[in-house]
Amino acid sequence: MLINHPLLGPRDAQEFTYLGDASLLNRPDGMAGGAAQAFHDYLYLRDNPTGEHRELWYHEQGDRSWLIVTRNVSTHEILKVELASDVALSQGAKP
Amino acid sequence: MKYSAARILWEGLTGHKGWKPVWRDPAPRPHYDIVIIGGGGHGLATAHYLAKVYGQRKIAVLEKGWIGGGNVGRNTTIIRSNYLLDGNEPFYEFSLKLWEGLEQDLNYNAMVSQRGIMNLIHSDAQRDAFRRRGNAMILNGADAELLTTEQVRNEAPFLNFENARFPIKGALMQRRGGTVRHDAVAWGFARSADSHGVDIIQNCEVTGFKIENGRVKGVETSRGFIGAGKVGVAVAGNSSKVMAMAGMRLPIESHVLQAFVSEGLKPIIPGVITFGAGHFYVSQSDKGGLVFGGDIDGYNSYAQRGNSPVVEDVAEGGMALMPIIGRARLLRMWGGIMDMSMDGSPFIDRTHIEGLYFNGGWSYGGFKATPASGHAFAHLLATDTPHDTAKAYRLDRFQSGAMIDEKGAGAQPNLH
Amino acid sequence: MSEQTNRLSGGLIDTSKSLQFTFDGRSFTGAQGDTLASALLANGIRLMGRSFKYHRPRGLISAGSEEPNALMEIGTGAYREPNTRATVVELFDGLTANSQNAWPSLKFDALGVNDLASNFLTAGFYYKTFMWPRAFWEKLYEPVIRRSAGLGSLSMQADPDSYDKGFLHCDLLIIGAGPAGLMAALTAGRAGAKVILADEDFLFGGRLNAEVEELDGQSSADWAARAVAELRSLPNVRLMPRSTVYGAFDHGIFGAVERVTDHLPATAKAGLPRQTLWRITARQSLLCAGATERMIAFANNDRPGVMLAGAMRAYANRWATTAGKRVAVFTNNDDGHRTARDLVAKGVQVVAVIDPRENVRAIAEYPLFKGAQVVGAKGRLGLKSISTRLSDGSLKSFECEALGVSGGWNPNVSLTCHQRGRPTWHDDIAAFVPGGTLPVGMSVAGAANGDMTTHSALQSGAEGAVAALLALGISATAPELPRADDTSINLQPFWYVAEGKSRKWIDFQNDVTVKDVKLAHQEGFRSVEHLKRYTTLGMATDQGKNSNLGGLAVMAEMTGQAISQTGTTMFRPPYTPVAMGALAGRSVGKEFKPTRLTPSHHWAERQGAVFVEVGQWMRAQWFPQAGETHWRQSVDREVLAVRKSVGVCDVSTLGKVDVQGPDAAEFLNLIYANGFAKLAVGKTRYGLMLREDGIAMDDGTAARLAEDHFVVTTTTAKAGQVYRQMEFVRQCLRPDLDVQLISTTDAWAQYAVAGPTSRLLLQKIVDPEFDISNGGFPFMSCAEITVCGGLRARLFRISFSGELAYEIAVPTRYGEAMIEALMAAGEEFGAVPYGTEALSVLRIEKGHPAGNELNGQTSPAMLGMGRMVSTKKDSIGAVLTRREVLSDPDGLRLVGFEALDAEKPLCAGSHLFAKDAIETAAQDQGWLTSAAYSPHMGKPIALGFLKRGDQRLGEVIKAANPLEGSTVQVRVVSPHFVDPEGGRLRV
Amino acid sequence: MSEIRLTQITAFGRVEAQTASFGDVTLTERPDLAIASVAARHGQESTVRSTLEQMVGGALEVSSFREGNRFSAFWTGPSQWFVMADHDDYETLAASLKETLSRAASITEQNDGWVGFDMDGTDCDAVLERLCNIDLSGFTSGRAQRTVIEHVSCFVLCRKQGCAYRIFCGRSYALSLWHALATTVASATAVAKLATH
Repeated sequence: MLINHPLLGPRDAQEFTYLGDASLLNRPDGMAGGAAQAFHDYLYLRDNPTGEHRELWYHEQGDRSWLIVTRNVSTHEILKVELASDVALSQGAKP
Repeated sequence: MKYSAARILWEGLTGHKGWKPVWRDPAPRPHYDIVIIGGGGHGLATAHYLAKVYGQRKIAVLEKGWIGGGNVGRNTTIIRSNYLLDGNEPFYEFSLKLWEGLEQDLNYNAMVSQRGIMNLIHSDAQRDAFRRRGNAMILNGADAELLTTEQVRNEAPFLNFENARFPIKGALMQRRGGTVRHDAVAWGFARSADSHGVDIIQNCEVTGFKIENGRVKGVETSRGFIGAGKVGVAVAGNSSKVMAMAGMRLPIESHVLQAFVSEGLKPIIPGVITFGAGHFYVSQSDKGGLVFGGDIDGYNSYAQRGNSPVVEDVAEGGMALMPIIGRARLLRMWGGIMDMSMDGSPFIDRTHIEGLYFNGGWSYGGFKATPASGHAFAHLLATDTPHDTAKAYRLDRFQSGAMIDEKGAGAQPNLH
Repeated sequence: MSEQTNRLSGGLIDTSKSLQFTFDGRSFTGAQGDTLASALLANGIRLMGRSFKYHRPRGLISAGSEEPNALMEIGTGAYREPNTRATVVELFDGLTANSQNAWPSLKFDALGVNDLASNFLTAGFYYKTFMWPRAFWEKLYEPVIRRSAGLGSLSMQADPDSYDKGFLHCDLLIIGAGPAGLMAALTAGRAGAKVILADEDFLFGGRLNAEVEELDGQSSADWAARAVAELRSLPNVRLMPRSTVYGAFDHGIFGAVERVTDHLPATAKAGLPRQTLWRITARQSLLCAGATERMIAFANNDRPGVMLAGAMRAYANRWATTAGKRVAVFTNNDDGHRTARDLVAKGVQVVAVIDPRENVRAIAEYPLFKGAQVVGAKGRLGLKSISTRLSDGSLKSFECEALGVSGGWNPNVSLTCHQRGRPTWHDDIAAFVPGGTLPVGMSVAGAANGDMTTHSALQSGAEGAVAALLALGISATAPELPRADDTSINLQPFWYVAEGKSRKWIDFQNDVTVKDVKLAHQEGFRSVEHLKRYTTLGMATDQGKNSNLGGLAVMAEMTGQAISQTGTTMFRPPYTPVAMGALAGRSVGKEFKPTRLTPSHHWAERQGAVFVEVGQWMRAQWFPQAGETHWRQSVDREVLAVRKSVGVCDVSTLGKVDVQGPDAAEFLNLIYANGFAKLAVGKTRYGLMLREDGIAMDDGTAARLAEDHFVVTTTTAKAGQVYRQMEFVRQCLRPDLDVQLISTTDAWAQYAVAGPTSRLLLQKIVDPEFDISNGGFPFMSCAEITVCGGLRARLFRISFSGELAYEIAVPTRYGEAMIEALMAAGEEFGAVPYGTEALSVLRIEKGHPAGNELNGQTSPAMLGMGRMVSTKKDSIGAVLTRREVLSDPDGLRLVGFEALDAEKPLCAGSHLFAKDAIETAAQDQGWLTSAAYSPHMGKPIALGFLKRGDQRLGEVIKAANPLEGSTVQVRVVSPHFVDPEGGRLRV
Repeated sequence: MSEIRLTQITAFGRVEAQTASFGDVTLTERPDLAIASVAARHGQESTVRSTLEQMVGGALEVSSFREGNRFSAFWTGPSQWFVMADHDDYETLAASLKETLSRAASITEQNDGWVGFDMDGTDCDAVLERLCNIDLSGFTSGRAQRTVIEHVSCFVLCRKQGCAYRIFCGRSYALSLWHALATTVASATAVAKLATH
């Protein structure tokens, strides 16, 4: 596969390490009430869709960026690639 | 019809006119006591045991394509019970025992071949870990031996003992491990289930559940509604998709695992050899093809194909371990979809919907589990209680922290 | 030496260059440009192999890589290559070929008896028998089956050749250099695009080299040669002959294998790789892979000498050879007639052209039998005659040595299927053409796309290239096409001859017949996949290229459906089989994975150290001294030296991460379970890192060198994983934190200096202006200092052994000098270097967890560190580690164990049981994780996890190791065997 | 500064640089480089970049590599660069960068974290295409790319397209990478020779 890195252009997927669903960005607050259930759902449950999937890839053999790749997991077609830090910031990571 | 050498002789002399279809091709009935979704190894095995062991009648197996077309038809055919953890080892040992009597049970030769499985050891820490595992196997009634380097050399003199990046320091051997002709498992279970009255309905895709007041009433299919007292789901590779129709999210990601076979070669490999340090395992089929594989590709996928880096990675492992295969050629590569669970271990459990039962998350260990999975799932469906060997395979185990994580990789499916 | 009795005139071979070769020990000659197959034919050899199941005698049927029969072992000794298609082996001087899968000889093969029992060995017979008695499968049936399994045999020696691997990028990858491919390459090349043109053949041109045709008045082969010459002159075009594009992967990535030196005699190969595996990233691709001719099944159509008509023509035109002096042709289309025409022109006697069609004319001087069918063939080891049912119903026999058969042509759609393509049926040519969704950026031209004439191939090649470049924004114009043949072959589908009782072969290598397909249908194996799996149709080394459609046609007839309704023929990679050596490339032997060397590696080598690999690093395991005959002696000595005086160990392999920035402390507070926000500058703290699931991931230290600067250390094995997690937290969870990370693992040589005299030793090394006294530099201090006269260094007062100890780090280039300096300074104290084994004993004695305890399955509570997990802050893993099973107060606990009998070693991996319990899984209470002989305690000790272990100190239990037949009694003790109060490391 | 009494050695345990030549291609170890990493702190990206650009006399955008008179630098990741100087600056490069950039950046000494190899010769591309997955046609002079070579993480810098490159790997990998480079150079140059015959 080729991942079109937002800064570097197309790079072979072999340079990347895969983590999983991009919902891992949405880490619950560990100090809030109901954290136990929230963390269970956050860490263990997955939509695991057959179509478009937003997922985390780490450019380990490259610029060390974490990316969010939107990919159709049935066709492997990649629809969008973003820097995870941009997405996290725009989602309003903790102040 | 009973299969035997005499029967073959008779048919050979009479023009093979007497052979009948191995299973019928019935139209779906409006209602069954138990509907199994998924005509793969596990679904067919479940039907067989439901009918033969648990005396259930009015059973249907619904298959969206052709039976045995999923992972039972696209794996590397290995059977073994060399597991470490309490939650797994009794179950896989139960499975291995069922394999050992399977052909007589089914009257079908699936070529269960116990030529042994050898997990190579390359470091002291690995030996410690394998010693713990081997002891766990023995304590659970399985067989295990710790081999020295010299004993490994006797078993497989062609391995790279001289110029290896990871020198071979021994092996954990399970002599009862081996291989099975994978397609025949599906056909054998199908034939037996069919002969016990199970309707095997191919080209019948489930498109929805009918759930009323928290209880499942049947399934919508491409061939119309089929009512059911109980519904068991055994759809490896499609678990999340099917269970989503019942409104459930699962602790599962689907990944592609590639497997490979070489051109036919005169037999060289006695049993199964696994090279954990190099992500490579290999056996040789009765036709002479080296059957081998390695790690999953590592990304979510529902496409039954993988990519080149893993192919090369596996070949590197193969060449590192057995430099004699440099001039053997890879004939075919294919991919299967693994429902990788969050701890690498499966689920056989009821769901919060009454009458709906789930069997899945087999990760890459589903083939060897086929008979026990069918038996345990049949037990659960018939009695509403978990089978003794499958008690740990609960869907809620991550709530309590009772993970069954053989590799210690954590909640990241692609690492299991 | 035999004469080349079947050599014709002409061809694209150079008969002036005579090449010698042997086949089954007999010597022959061939010409430059021959394949092994063409040379064997020229020498009158038709019997070239045996089939898999029945060991039927077989000759070649094709002139290409799809050959199912003429598989041979090429080369001798370690160079022997089994299953090699003689049809693609380029002849070279000194080539050695041997037949395979035949014993004692190709002509008299003992296992040919299988053929006599064939009536009982039908498809799938083995599923129905061999079940009784149960134990006989492994003992009797299977060994017999396996004895006859396989085709060729491996040499059983390590492959002596080297293989390369590489990566190419292009605008347009053109796969196949026949008329379509050449025309496409000319079009794209002239437009300036970056083009790769790859073909499996050593000679570009494809069928243009096999036909007697004219393009713009030149012979087709000449036209091809000129096109190649032009392409060679274009710097933007890369020509890759002998290169098979074997797989189409995601996003325009292709695998290709180039046979660099397989065609060279041994003497010319020195220093060269045998093959190169290329990963080609192509923005667009054009598949011009041509078509494969198909057989018509009839009784005994597998006799050596029966071959595809197009192959027969190729042998005559390109290689100037024929399989026999008298030949016949059996064809359902006009193309077969070209074979007859060309062979007549070459002076070969064409005894008959048998054509089931009625409306057909001869195109040269040969006897034509319309409305006729071949119903039988005689000649077990080589065709002698065929019998033919003529249109008037009479039976006529023709004596001939070869029969060319044409059932039509199948487009080579293989690569279009490697992803989501599903070929679709095309009635005009009665074949499948590419369909469904092709690989990204791929289009298809020429015969591969069903454009079966030379003209249409040229045209679609040019147009395909223009379209592909247009998609890239490169404008190109199609050149004027050369005038070429454009006549249809008027195919009338005809799959098998119904008449005749003998078997009619569909899959030659796997011995699948028309009858087997019918049996599969009878038994309900009707889907394409069931048919394939039950009969093994299409599972031979040609992967069904020659057989799939024939089998499908029979099944379609049985089910009464059209072929298009019955299914389609699918292909998976590779297009043709690829050598494992090529796929592995250079990563073999010791180079399988990279090796990392420590800063003191060369020095340790000189000390005679024994090395062990730890996470790619080669670390000194122990340093044997003269007189030590057992490793335990060395290790015990090293351990005692540390406990009594001082030892030095290279710990550079620990991961080191530089964490800087104003929010560095807050960042560490999140990634460590214990608190770091308040760590003072100049101090170091032990830190426990969890995974988010609450399981211990790694432990190490973090030293605060400045308000905004920490140095984090990780274990050797987990350095990569920890760094990845830290970047995940930094970029994905807390991008708002101003913190910067970089690994410095390799930048510093770091040595543990441990033992009661370690300070005295270091005071000789550290520059005098730095106070490292206990008061000036207490336990857990850290500082940037200078040593040995101004060399920048870092000093940490931390201890893994439980003794007074330091770790000192200097720039790596000084690492070797540093350890020499340390050893020299330590001489007066009896300092020793110690390796990982002593390191391990020391840490077990001190009760520090390491890899065996931090195995990814253990929680802080199990490790006895439950209280380290701060409840006052949020940190990775803090919430989920509180789950009941992970925090169960009656769960497993890390404790120490000492052997009751000092003579009996403890084994890590033993399971723990109450003293009198029976050893079964139900009674299992834990296991030993790490075990060692403790020279300090004078007995074997161990660490391990035991149920309620922390509440059972003093209890005697047993450690069972049934795997090796030993059970020993142990006493449960604190894991801190040495100095549990920690006084020693604070002095 | 007082005299350091210790001897420095290369990643190969030698005093002099490792070199090798095959056909037209020469490999040379470069132990004579001082290296430091620079990572801009929040909001300081443009300040840091322009400072570094002045030092090397050229733009340092994504994937750039610039060689100035005294300093050279290349982009390693978002808001991160490696700065190189002569070996004479070995002891002081990180410190002087800290002084120049003050709190705008996090500076880390990397002198010995990495080992560089220069590859020169007209067949360089034939070697490089066998080593790493970089599209060489777009890899022009002044480009830098981190990638993997035979399982080893590397920076590849283009000094002059087609004929002069520099490859960095972690110092502990030096021997393995050298083996990969040397065998590939030998093999690629031999193949190139075969093609011309």
